Amino acid sequence: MAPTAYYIALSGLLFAIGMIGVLTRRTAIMIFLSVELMLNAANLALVAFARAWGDLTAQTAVFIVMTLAAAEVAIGLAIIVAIFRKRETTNVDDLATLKG
Amino acid sequence: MLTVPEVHLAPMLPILIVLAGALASTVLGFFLPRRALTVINLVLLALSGVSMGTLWNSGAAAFGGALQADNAAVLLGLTILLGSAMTLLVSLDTAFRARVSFPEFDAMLMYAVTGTLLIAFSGDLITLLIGLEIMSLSSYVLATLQDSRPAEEAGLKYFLLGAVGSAILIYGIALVYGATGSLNYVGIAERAAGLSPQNLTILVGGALLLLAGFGFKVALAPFHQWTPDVYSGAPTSVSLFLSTVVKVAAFAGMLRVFGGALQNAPGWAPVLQILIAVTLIVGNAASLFQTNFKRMLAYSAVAHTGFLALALLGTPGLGGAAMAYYLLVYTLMTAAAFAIVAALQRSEKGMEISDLRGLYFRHPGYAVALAVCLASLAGLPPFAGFFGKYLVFQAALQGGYVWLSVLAALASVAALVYYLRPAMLMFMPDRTPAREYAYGERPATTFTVALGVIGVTVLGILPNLWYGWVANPAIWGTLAGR
Amino acid sequence: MPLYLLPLFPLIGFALLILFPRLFPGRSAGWLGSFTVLASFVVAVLRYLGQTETPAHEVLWTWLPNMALNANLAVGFYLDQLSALMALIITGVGFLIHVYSISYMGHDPKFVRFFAFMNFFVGMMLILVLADSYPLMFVGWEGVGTASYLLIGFWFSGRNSEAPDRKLREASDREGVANSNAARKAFIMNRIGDLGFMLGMFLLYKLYGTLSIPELAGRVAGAQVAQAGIELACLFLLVGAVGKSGQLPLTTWLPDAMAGPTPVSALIHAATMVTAGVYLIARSHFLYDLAPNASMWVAWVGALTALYGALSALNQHDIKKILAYSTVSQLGYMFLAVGLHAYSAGVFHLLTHAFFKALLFLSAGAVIHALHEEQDVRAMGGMRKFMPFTHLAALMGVLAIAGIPIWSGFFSKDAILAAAFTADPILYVVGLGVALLTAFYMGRWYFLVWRGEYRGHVAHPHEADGLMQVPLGILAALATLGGFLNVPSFLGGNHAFDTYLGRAIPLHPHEISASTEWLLTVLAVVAGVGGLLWAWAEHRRRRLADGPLGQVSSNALYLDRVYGSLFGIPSRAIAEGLDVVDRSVDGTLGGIARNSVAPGGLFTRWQSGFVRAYAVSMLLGTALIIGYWALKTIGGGGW
Amino acid sequence: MIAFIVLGALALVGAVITVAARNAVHAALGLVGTLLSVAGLFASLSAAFLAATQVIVYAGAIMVLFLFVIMLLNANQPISGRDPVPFVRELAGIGGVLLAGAFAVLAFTYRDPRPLAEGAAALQGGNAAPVGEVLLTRFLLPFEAVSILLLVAIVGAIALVQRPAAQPDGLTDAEGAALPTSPDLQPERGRA
Amino acid sequence: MIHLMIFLPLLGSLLLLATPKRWREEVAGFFAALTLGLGLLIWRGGGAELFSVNWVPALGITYSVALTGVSLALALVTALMSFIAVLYAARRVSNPGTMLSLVLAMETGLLGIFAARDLVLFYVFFEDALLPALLMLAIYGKPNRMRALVKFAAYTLFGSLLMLLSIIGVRYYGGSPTFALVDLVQHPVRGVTQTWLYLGFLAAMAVKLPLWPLHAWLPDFHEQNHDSGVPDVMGTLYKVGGYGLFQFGLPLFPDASLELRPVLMSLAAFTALYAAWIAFQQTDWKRLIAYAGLSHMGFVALGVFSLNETATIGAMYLLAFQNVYTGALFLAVGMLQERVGSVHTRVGGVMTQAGALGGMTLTLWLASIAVPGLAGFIGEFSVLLGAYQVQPWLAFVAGLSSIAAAAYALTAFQTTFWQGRPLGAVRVWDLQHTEWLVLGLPLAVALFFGVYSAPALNLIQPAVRGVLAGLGGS
Repeated sequence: MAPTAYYIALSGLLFAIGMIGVLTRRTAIMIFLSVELMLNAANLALVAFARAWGDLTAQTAVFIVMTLAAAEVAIGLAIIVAIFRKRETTNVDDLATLKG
Repeated sequence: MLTVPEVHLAPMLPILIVLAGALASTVLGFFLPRRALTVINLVLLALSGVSMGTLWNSGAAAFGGALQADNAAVLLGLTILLGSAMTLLVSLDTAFRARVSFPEFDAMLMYAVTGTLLIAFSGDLITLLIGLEIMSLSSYVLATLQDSRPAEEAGLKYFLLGAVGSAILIYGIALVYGATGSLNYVGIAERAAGLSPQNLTILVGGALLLLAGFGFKVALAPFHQWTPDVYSGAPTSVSLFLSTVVKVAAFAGMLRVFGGALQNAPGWAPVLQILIAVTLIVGNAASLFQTNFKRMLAYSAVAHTGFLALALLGTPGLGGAAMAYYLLVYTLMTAAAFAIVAALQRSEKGMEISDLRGLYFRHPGYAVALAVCLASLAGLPPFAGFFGKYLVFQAALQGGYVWLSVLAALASVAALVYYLRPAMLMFMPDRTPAREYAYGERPATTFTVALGVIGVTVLGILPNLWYGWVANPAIWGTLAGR
Repeated sequence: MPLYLLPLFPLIGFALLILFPRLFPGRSAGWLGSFTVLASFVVAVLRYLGQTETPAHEVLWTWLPNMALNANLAVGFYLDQLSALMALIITGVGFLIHVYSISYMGHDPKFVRFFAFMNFFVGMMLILVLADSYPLMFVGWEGVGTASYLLIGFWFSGRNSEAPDRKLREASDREGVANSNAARKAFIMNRIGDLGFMLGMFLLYKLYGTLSIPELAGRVAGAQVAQAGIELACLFLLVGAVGKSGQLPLTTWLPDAMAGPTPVSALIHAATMVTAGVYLIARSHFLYDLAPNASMWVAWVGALTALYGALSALNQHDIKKILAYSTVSQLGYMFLAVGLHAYSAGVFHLLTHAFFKALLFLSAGAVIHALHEEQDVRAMGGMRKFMPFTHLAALMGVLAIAGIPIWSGFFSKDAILAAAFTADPILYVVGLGVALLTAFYMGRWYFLVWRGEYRGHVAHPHEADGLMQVPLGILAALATLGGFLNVPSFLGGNHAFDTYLGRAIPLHPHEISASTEWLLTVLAVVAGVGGLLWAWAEHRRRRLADGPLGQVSSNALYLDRVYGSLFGIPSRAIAEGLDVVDRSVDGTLGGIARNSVAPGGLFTRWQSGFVRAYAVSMLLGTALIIGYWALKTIGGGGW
Repeated sequence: MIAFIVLGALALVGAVITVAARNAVHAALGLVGTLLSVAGLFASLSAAFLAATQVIVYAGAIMVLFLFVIMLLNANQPISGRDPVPFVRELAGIGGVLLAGAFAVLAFTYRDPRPLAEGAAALQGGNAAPVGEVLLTRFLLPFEAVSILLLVAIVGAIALVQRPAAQPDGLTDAEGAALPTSPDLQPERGRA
Repeated sequence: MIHLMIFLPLLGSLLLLATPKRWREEVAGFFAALTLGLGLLIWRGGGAELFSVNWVPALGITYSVALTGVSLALALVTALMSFIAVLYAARRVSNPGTMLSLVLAMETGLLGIFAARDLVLFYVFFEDALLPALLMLAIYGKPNRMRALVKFAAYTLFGSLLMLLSIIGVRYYGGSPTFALVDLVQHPVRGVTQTWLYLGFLAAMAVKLPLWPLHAWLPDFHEQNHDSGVPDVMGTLYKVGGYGLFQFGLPLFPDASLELRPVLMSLAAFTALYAAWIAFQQTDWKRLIAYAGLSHMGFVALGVFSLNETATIGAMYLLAFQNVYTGALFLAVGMLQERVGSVHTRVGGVMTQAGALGGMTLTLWLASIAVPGLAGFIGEFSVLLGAYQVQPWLAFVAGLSSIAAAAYALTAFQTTFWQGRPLGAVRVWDLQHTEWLVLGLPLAVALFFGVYSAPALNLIQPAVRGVLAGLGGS
């Protein structure tokens, strides 16, 4: 089997990519997708560690994190939709009136 | 065979009561007017407070330590309840003007409170995480609830950045787990002691990620940038809630994690001190140049985050006590200030600082109250803000962070300047017509303001009333639980 | 009779007059003022008569911390022959001048205030001379300074500032500005001297640990202190004396001080206050005896000032200015004397000078009065016809100051010249030359005012009234006969004055053969007579109006302008500069107050409103934190 | 090992597509790819139950929801025009590299606390039964609490999308006329 | 009794808000007079000994107060001047309720400062006095007061926060159980730490002295304050830096104060000269008096820093009584402004019509430029004499300012009160009613203590001896 370190490195890579996505994508949905990517990286790390410790709690934790993600998606998409209804845009750069 | 752990009702009673309030608002919202629900919720908050009081010194725990109702939890929980109650009171008067006077508002608020209590009572990282998420999600909704462009923009910003923040937090949890193989504070604290250097590296990495994640929740620079926008975009009563309750809860979580679980883990303190320094500079310097009072308060909230976080650098005994004292005082004065803004603002954008000119001659009561709050925020005796500052300085000094304390001192000079300008403007007579909402003074708000002002003054003259409770170092020695 | 009564009476008078001016209608204020001074005079006389060998020392109450030997310095009065003499002069001459003023100031709207100030002055002057410690003497010192300030500026808004007529009003305003400036100048220049006085006290305290004069006198003998210290202390005291007595280089205020009413000039700026410097040095004789160099400085300052005063007096046209410069010059004589440790001679000249200079000023005042405030000698002349009595008195004064035998000036000046001769021929020559010049300019003054034909504008100048004549008469008598108090031995006298004063101040009798004495005397007389003759000759040739040295003399050797450009202008410039600096020192704070400084703009630009920008800082922050940690791990650095 | 390499590569490719694809739908599909391969990795980490959940909940439910919203808001066209945030790509690149590098460093300092074989064995393949047992014993509280979270999600989503009407608070001015809401709030739109 | 004296004014100011308009003057005057009376009683009783109770036990903060020696003298002066300020405010300010209550509130803060024998308590009162001062400036100030406000507050807080740090440090590094002075002295901090802590403490005191270069708030504060000059009186009383240094600085940081003596003394001497010289350029009476006061404070600092007994006594004496005549001068300027409608120093000829006003102002001025026979002289002379024993040259530099003082004082006086009144200028009426008292009382005090200093010396001298003995200083 592959050592844990590999998995962690992989997850770290995924996390970094997700971050790049957050920064470079310009529509709310895409940014949100990238966040999902980061969450998955976290999950992957957790599961890998779970194996390393031979401990099921981490896997359970992952299960819960997935639920969190789902809930977040629900709220997030709701917000996005609500905004879209009023402005017909998902470009986050259009929402920059609050500043300074 | 499956053995369900012991489930004591007592430790979770406070949370359950609040939850009941949330559910009630959700369900009864179809039958009862919103104001009735608010009253019910206020009562429930009070009840929850009482039940919390019964937990004092009981050291009760449930779910195998996943939920611990130790004194720390009680003290922080009471602070949270106070802030929530003040929010509800203010919302009684201002929710309609802000167009958020419907049951869902209360429901979301109560859910958020549930989450915050969960954080304060949490015994392991997962509970903490869930608490944080409940709190955050409901806060996203609260910030967006108002049907206005600023609110929506605020909500979206809050949500996107918040999601990223939680992702970082979760990754941190993963690393910490990887290093210690445990998710509850006690286990982490125990294993953090004897670790091979490699996994210590991972542990510190996780700790730093947790720091970043929490840094977002409490608005430490450079994770603070959502704060001004969200506070100024959201309805003022919501800003009140976010700047008091949510921040208190986030700090409660930080106290649990860094004061408890990771207390003797190395590495995070030096980073935290850098973050604090940046926060102090950014927060104070930026608020010097605000022209909108509401937004200035938002920035000052950032600045205060810096002061509060100073307490984390002290020894848990002193630091925890300082933090607990400061949090209560901070809640009182910030809530009162926001309450006055909410009451007197013409538009949801809050009032410009220049609008405050001559307020003393139109609304003497509120003007004096606001002046007191600002003086307390600036840390002038005899108001409690002074002792808050004093305590965190003391904690930081005894932690050996002299340069940071000096920086904090200088920063609060700048703070004085920007608090002083509005405070003094209120007392300068002017000829121009009033630019604030004429019918703002109403019983509930007045009560809230009075509560804040009296509290700040009394705690300033007799700090022991509160500090006597929180001073005992034993409370903060066992943040991780036994 | 306790000593404190001496200053107390005039001060009571001052208090009454200044607090309840309305209680004293008409001339009653003048009488009250004169009476209080008379009362002090009586006390002084009684104390003088009851005087014993041992000086009287009466301590009142504790005053300054730690300034006596291991104790707090007390307020106390000290009466020895010197102070007794001074007290007599002050109260006696003072009383005469008070009486004179009743008539002279009779028509002034601020009659009451005038006498209040005069009383205040007398009181302060008495404190000065009776003080048992330098700080207390300093009280009187600055007190008389203040009094002189108030009295020089007595007409601070001009003499008819309420006049409805614009012309008069403007003239009066100009006069007011001039008077005020003169007063201020006097005070400030005195302050310069006072600083020296204070430093002297500080140093004395450092050396001997006390400022009480008797204690000092007691310790000076025994204490072992560096010679330089004593010399320096004496020089500091000299600075003080110079300031008060209008000696070089602080002399320019004294001529300006003539802006005050004439009795003031007579009392303060001729007879008493300006001699305080001489008194100070005589009082500190026990120090100067130990400080030869400092004493030499004193002598030279005196000699040069005498010369300076005489030269400046040559071509003045203000009847009082001439007398003022002559005062400067005569004070120089006194300094010369005390500088040569001939204290008795100096004090004796002080005495005679008090008589004849007061006399001259008062008679000048009478003339001014008669000519309705006309002060230019070119617009006078032939006054002899209009006011014979005053003329006679004035003549006595002129003869006295010119040093004509049997008149008082002759004896006192002679003693000084003798002392100078023994000490240093150059000083003697200077002194002799000054004597000549003195005789000349006084002669000029006399001929221009009293002889020749009348050039005035007033139709019929009237003779002074009785109230003014009585003091004139008494003073004339004193100026004439005062000299016989101290007839030198070679003239068959017994140095009565010297022996009296000798009880307080040890004498340094100079050994000169009687023949030399005679020679010196003759020379002095020749100088005096020669000067007068020279003036008379000029008078015959009608060329007296503008005396020798022309502008140089009438501008007092341009000393004022030099000071102005040397100190006045620069200090103003510096003040201006400092002010500018001080206002701009806190520009940044002001900027913050006005909410407009750069750094804040930085943060607001960072807060650009784009959520992704916020994400950038968040995630970069995270990356940096973790990166820092990773690097530290690679570096294997500890945590 | 092979499994790891293959799946890891796939995951990375998917991730890159997610981040880089101009068309939103492609990006979403790329994410699906990543999620699936992560599920595979779960399996290879002896977390069978999680793998299944990953496929069903994530790749299934959540991504469908995403796609649905993308279509609804037809947000699939990429946004053109210059980026208002300066240097964002460069900064993102630097930050990403830094982050990835740092994580790699941290990862390779990790030493397994116990032999992997043991650990894997102790997991009992991570089947539903053991996981469920943990969930109902040691994670009882989180398990319950998550339900609150979901409730919040539901109520919040509804409240956001269907903004209810504001209820007057009976505040009146001097004349007793009801006071309006803040002027800068635009009047409520008729709801769908 | 002492507690009553401290908090009576505060009580009064709170009561004042409740009393009907027409009674406010009387009530305020009553409370101010009562406080003064209490002070005199305490004086007659030989001062109030140390009284100490725990305030915040958990933090070792105590409520320790005492009114003896120097602090009693200063407290008495404070009470007196507050009373006079109340008198004048009641007469001059229309509807003075707010100002009166602020004055009283500030009086409590000031009395507390002088009475406090616990560092934190001292700090608390120190800041409490700030608020009323700010409010007075804000409510009654001149158009561009905001700048003055910000400067005033910022300078003050800059100092006091550093002081707060060193307060904490003093207890922490010294390991004293409480912040009470007695305990702190028992547990001294040594070495370089002490120096650093002293610098922190000094920051606050230097601002409040004020000492160059931390003085910039002073002129603006006075210039922008209300014309009546009542707030200026309180502001003058608020210059407590010298007292703080004496009461707390010297006992707590003996080595440091000995070590820094030359530097600090030169700063002080420079301040004295610098201020006097600038004052010469001022054409605004309030700025002028402000700089004059600054110059006096230079003398005070010189005395305290010199650690010489005579000089320290003089410094305290000067500190106490400059409040009297400087404050009275501000009020005199207020009267001048009321009459000619300006505080410019080129009005001219006022004394031709208002003799008493001019005379009193002149006498106060003379007191302020230390003409002997008035209270100013004793202090200044002792300071200079003492300082000369330590640093002759610095004493000389400071002494130079006495010349400059004569220059600025007499110039301003002359161009305002002397010389001709401009044709057609408003007619100036002379002192009336309470104004006589308002100027006369301080004048009498200044005169009395200039001639007969024993009562004050008996308070000050033993206290100074005690402190310096503990210091073992020269």
